[in-house]
Amino acid sequence: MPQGITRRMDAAALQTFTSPVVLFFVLGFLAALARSDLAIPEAIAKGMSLYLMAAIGLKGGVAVSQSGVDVTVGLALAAGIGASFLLPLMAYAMLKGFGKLDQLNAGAVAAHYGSVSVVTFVTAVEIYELQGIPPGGYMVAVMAAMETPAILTGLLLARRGMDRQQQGTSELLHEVFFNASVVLLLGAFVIGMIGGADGFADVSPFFEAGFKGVLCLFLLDMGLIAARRLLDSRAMTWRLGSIAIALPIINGALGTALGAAIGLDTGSAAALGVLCASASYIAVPAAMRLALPQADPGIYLTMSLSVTFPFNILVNIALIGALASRLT
Amino acid sequence: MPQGITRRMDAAALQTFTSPVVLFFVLGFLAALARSDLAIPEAIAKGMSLYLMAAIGLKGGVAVSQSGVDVTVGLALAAGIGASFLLPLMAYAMLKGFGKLDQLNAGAVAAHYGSVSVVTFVTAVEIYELQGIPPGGYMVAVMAAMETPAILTGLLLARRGMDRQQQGTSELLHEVFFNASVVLLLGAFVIGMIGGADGFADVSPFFEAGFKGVLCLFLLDMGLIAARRLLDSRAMTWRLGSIAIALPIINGALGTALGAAIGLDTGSAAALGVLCASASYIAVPAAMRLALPQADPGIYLTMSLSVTFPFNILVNIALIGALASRLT
Amino acid sequence: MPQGITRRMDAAALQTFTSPVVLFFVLGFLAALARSDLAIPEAIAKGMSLYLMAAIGLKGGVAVSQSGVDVTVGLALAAGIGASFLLPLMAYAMLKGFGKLDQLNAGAVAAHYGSVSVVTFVTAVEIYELQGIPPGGYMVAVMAAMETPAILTGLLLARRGMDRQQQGTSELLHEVFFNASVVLLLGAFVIGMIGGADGFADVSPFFEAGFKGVLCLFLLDMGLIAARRLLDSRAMTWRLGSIAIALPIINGALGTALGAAIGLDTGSAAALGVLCASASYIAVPAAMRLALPQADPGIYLTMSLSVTFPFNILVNIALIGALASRLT
Amino acid sequence: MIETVIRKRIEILADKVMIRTVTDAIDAVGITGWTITPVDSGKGREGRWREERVMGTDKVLILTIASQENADALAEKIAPILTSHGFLLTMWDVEVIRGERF
Amino acid sequence: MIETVIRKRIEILADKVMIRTVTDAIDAVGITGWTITPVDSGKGREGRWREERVMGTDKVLILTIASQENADALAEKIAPILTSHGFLLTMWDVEVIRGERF
Amino acid sequence: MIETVIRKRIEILADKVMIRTVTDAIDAVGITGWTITPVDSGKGREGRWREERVMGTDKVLILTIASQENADALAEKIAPILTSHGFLLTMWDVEVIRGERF
Ligand SMILES: Nc1ncnc2c1ncn2[C@@H]1O[C@H](COP(=O)(O)O)[C@@H](O)[C@H]1O
Ligand SMILES: Nc1ncnc2c1ncn2[C@@H]1O[C@H](COP(=O)(O)O)[C@@H](O)[C@H]1O
Ligand SMILES: Nc1ncnc2c1ncn2[C@@H]1O[C@H](COP(=O)(O)O)[C@@H](O)[C@H]1O
Ligand code: NA
Ligand code: NA
Ligand code: NA
Repeated sequence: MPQGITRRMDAAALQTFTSPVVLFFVLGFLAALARSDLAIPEAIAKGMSLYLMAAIGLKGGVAVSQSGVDVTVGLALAAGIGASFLLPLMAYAMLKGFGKLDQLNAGAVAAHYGSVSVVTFVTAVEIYELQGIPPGGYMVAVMAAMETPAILTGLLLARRGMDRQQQGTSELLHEVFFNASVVLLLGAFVIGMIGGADGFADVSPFFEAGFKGVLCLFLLDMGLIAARRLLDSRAMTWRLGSIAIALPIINGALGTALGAAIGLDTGSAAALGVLCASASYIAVPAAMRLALPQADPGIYLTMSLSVTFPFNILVNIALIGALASRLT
Repeated sequence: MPQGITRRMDAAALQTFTSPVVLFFVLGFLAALARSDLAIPEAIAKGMSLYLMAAIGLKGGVAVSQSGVDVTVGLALAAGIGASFLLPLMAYAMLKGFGKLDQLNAGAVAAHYGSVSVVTFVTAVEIYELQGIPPGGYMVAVMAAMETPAILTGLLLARRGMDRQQQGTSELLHEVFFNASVVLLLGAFVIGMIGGADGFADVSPFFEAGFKGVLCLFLLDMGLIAARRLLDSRAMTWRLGSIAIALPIINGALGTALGAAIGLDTGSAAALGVLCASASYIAVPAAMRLALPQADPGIYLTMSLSVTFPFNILVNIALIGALASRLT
Repeated sequence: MPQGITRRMDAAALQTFTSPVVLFFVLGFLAALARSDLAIPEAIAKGMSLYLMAAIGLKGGVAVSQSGVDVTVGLALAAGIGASFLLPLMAYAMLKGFGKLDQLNAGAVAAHYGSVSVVTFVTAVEIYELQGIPPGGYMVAVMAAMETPAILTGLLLARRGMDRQQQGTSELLHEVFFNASVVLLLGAFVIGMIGGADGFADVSPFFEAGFKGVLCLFLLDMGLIAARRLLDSRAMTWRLGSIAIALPIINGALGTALGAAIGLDTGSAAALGVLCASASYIAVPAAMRLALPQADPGIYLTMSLSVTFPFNILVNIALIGALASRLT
Repeated sequence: MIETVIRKRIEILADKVMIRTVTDAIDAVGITGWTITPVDSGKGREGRWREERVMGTDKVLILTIASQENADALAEKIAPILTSHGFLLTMWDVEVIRGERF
Repeated sequence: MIETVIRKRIEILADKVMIRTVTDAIDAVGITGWTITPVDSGKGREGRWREERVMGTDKVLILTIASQENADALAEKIAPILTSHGFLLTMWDVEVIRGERF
Repeated sequence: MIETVIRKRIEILADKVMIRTVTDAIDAVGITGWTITPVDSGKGREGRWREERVMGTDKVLILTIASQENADALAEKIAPILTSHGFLLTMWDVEVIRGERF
């Protein structure tokens, strides 16, 4: 690796570990490992996640209202949707082969890795902005578009060769297209586009100035939850743990390369990489409880939330940023 | 209508529909109609409503501490209290006649229309400030004073000719005078008057800068709740739906005219109109569950929350503003 | 008393009573005495207390990252820890003698008075900053260090001469060292030290600008809770009520004198006084339910929360500030 | 084996604004205590309700353990508002450990 | 003395995303209503869960009062998803005041 | 008709700080699981409490389904802290569908 890149990665890693956002995540993780009773009320955590989604949606919409929509945006959307459909395939192969999961659980886990984690994306945007490589506002729309295709692929994989169960299919499709985060992200995005920078000025003290602080507290909570789930988990094996680290590295690299290939700027290519690398722990688990109730949440939630999520926050976002800088 | 007014109304309507505050309400309404599972935790929604009341109370108190109290304020208070006592009479007649409700339910619904909706008022203030016709700070006190007289009129109407039920009367009177929103609004108002602009400076980043953003999320939630109630409702008829639109138009016009007649400035006259036009969905329903438990919440909550409230936010605030500009 | 001091105390008292923070507390207290149904959802209150602890911890850490750590900081820590260990002894004597409590309850109450109230501290910092005597940032670490030693003293007193109960001891020690507020305060403190002023800049709109407003709403809630507990309480006597006022006066004076003796600046000496004067109503009650379940929460919570806490907020913070000005 | 006593467990679904009325009745007939648990949503003759906490029209479950006599007295006392307010009261026998105080 | 009737009280622990399925079944067999109460955490064959409200994978208790026949009909109807989704259904007899409408 | 088995339903009202102690006891006697539901407020010998969630001194209901033997074992094991901590334990028979695993 050329020296410039190495130095850059060092700086990025340092920045990661002095950022309050990341430090609060570490605090939560350590507090839970020490079995502290620190806990954020669930209503507050839920409220913060809604706030973050509304804010990021608005911000993206305002950005697009200014930059306009061009062919790059269309390409990024297509790339994201395609990745979400296809990434579960490789994940499934690894999970069944090396991971020794049965078809059902392998399909369920694969769906999580094709979909995205909003908070990982938001944290990455913060870090990339600090590093001077802000992703384009339209990446918010790409994120919303990537939430659900993977669910369909995961289900097809899990149910392959089985009698197609009818029960719950219509609820599922509905859940997939009108789930809370898709509606809120896209809704706020459209509001941002309609209102533009002028409309946003009024609400920006709330949605912009407060953003990083809320993200700190939310990541504190996610650290607590991720570590507690790790402690309570019964179903984790070293094989699954390894996959939960290997997949974000591979998917992140593929996503970043894809972004660079279709001509995205550095920040946006990195953001696409992060979206591919991240695993859902909100939209997809809810869908799985509906459609694949026999799959074990102790496997898919622990992998995505307790291993992949921390790995992305602490290590992989910086790696992907460095890779994107190199490729674009 | 002279061209100037028409143009003004167009501009106002446009402003209404590009305001993020209103757009978030529309988003919530549509999401619920699409049966999305988007929901704001009730504790968060309740917290936001307390925040909004504290903030509007403080702001009004600070404004009055600077402008002082004069005869106009006294007139506005008297007008508001009088309207709250009397508006239920006309509503009752319409509800029993055209609406075909029995005495009990007609009285219960009438109480709601004499009282006020804090959020409708707050939204109107935001919109009128954008239009350059800010209502006076004392209108907050008028609002607090208008919350409860209508409850008494409504109960008298509902119980006319019946053996006066004793049970619950003392609880009711207590509920009427010390209900949460009256206490918080007036309490914050007094704190604002004592602290003045200096005392407020310290807390204004929280109560002022965050205000519009919180209002956005709160209206998102009210949109969700209003639409869901409409979907779940069994008791609505086209007659009641029509009344729920006619009453705010008529009461709004009467209130605005009254405001103009007693010499209020444009914004304050419009605000009085909005108060008369709005229907309570917090203080009054709770009082009705206590005092008229046999009345059907499916009627009064659906009318006030799911029909009148959206109508006021989307259409009537703009209409009343235009009327006030004409009359003053 | 020399005239200068008297005038200063008058000014301080006045400032106390026109500060929105204190006025909201009074509003809550009065609303609950009037049996209003005003209530802040518990999740929101809990969320606000976490926010306040994170913010005060961060602020202290940033301050120390700039001022550095010197021998004064070490002395202040030692003084605080020593006071927390020793103050329960005098309290215990008063509670058993004058207060007529049995050994068990006297020990439990004594533990509360040796420990500290975070919100009392935070309110004092706000008031002292207004008065131009800001306490040092390291006092946050002193506060965190003072939370738990008193619990050990209190337990020893309560269980003196009894068969040492084994059950629950390990849970208790764990609770004592990893309880939520210690972890969050110290964790945020360390994050503040690592991030320094630069790292804090990003999150300061949330943690700094919002601070006083959140404190207002939190004190509103504490006023409600304190007064409601007073109304519901059965176990309070005039003797216990007197002790709940005498102890903060005595402990506050001792703490302030100690602070002056070890060379703290005016604000920090006053802050040490406030820490000694304040009584815990979060960490210690939870520990007592674990370790001394037979002790009556109706006694210890009512004394610390409903008498000492309001007395400190309304009167004693100002007294201690005046004393510190005199002694340093 | 631990000895148990048989008591009535009574659960009343009531409007939050009516809590005071119900708990006053419990106190009045001499029952030693009660416990209130939250309710999210429901459906009855008047249709579905949910998210009423925002409006303050939500409900709670009030649970109390009582002797047979006290339970009967409470039922008697509370029957009128059961009907007028549409409350729901169910009760059944339970074993209580160290329950002599109820 | 107040007259009571005997009814079945049925409580179903179910995933929040499945509420609709359960309440539709309740409505379908003709039971007049239901009430939903919140659940914080739990432990079962799949290990401990808590703080799932943040992830949207939390559970609720669905409570309904029904006649013996309706209760049996509901149990019959809901049995398949009980097994596949790991729901928990318990039911017992309770006295209901003015309970003719159930 | 769906076959049901009879099991004990045990509900324990306990301080939140004591959850661990209770659930450890449940695990220790070999019961397969438990479920925790929130509590808002209450009144007992020590007077009324409410809004204790802010202070961290609030209570929860711990609910577990067990066989008669396991229920007895749990009652035995938990009796000492019932008295010292003022917990409330009630239990009764319920029908459980597909409940062989409890
Ligand atoms: N008779 C009762 N019925 C229901 N709950 C009770 C009863 N007595 C006490 N409780 C609950 O148990 C808690 C502790 O009671 P105690 O140990 O009497 O202070 C109270 O705060 C109530 O929540
Ligand atoms: N059969 C039932 N089972 C359980 N809860 C019910 C039942 N019927 C009514 N409820 C509850 O009682 C409330 C009032 O019912 P109603 O008086 O019929 O409107 C409803 O909103 C439900 O929460
Ligand atoms: N014996 C039990 N008693 C009470 N609740 C239980 C019991 N077993 C399981 N549960 C609850 O049912 C959920 C699902 O259980 P399972 O299907 O065994 O994973 C658990 O998470 C608990 O909340
Ligand atoms: Na992904
Ligand atoms: Na009105
Ligand atoms: Na102290």
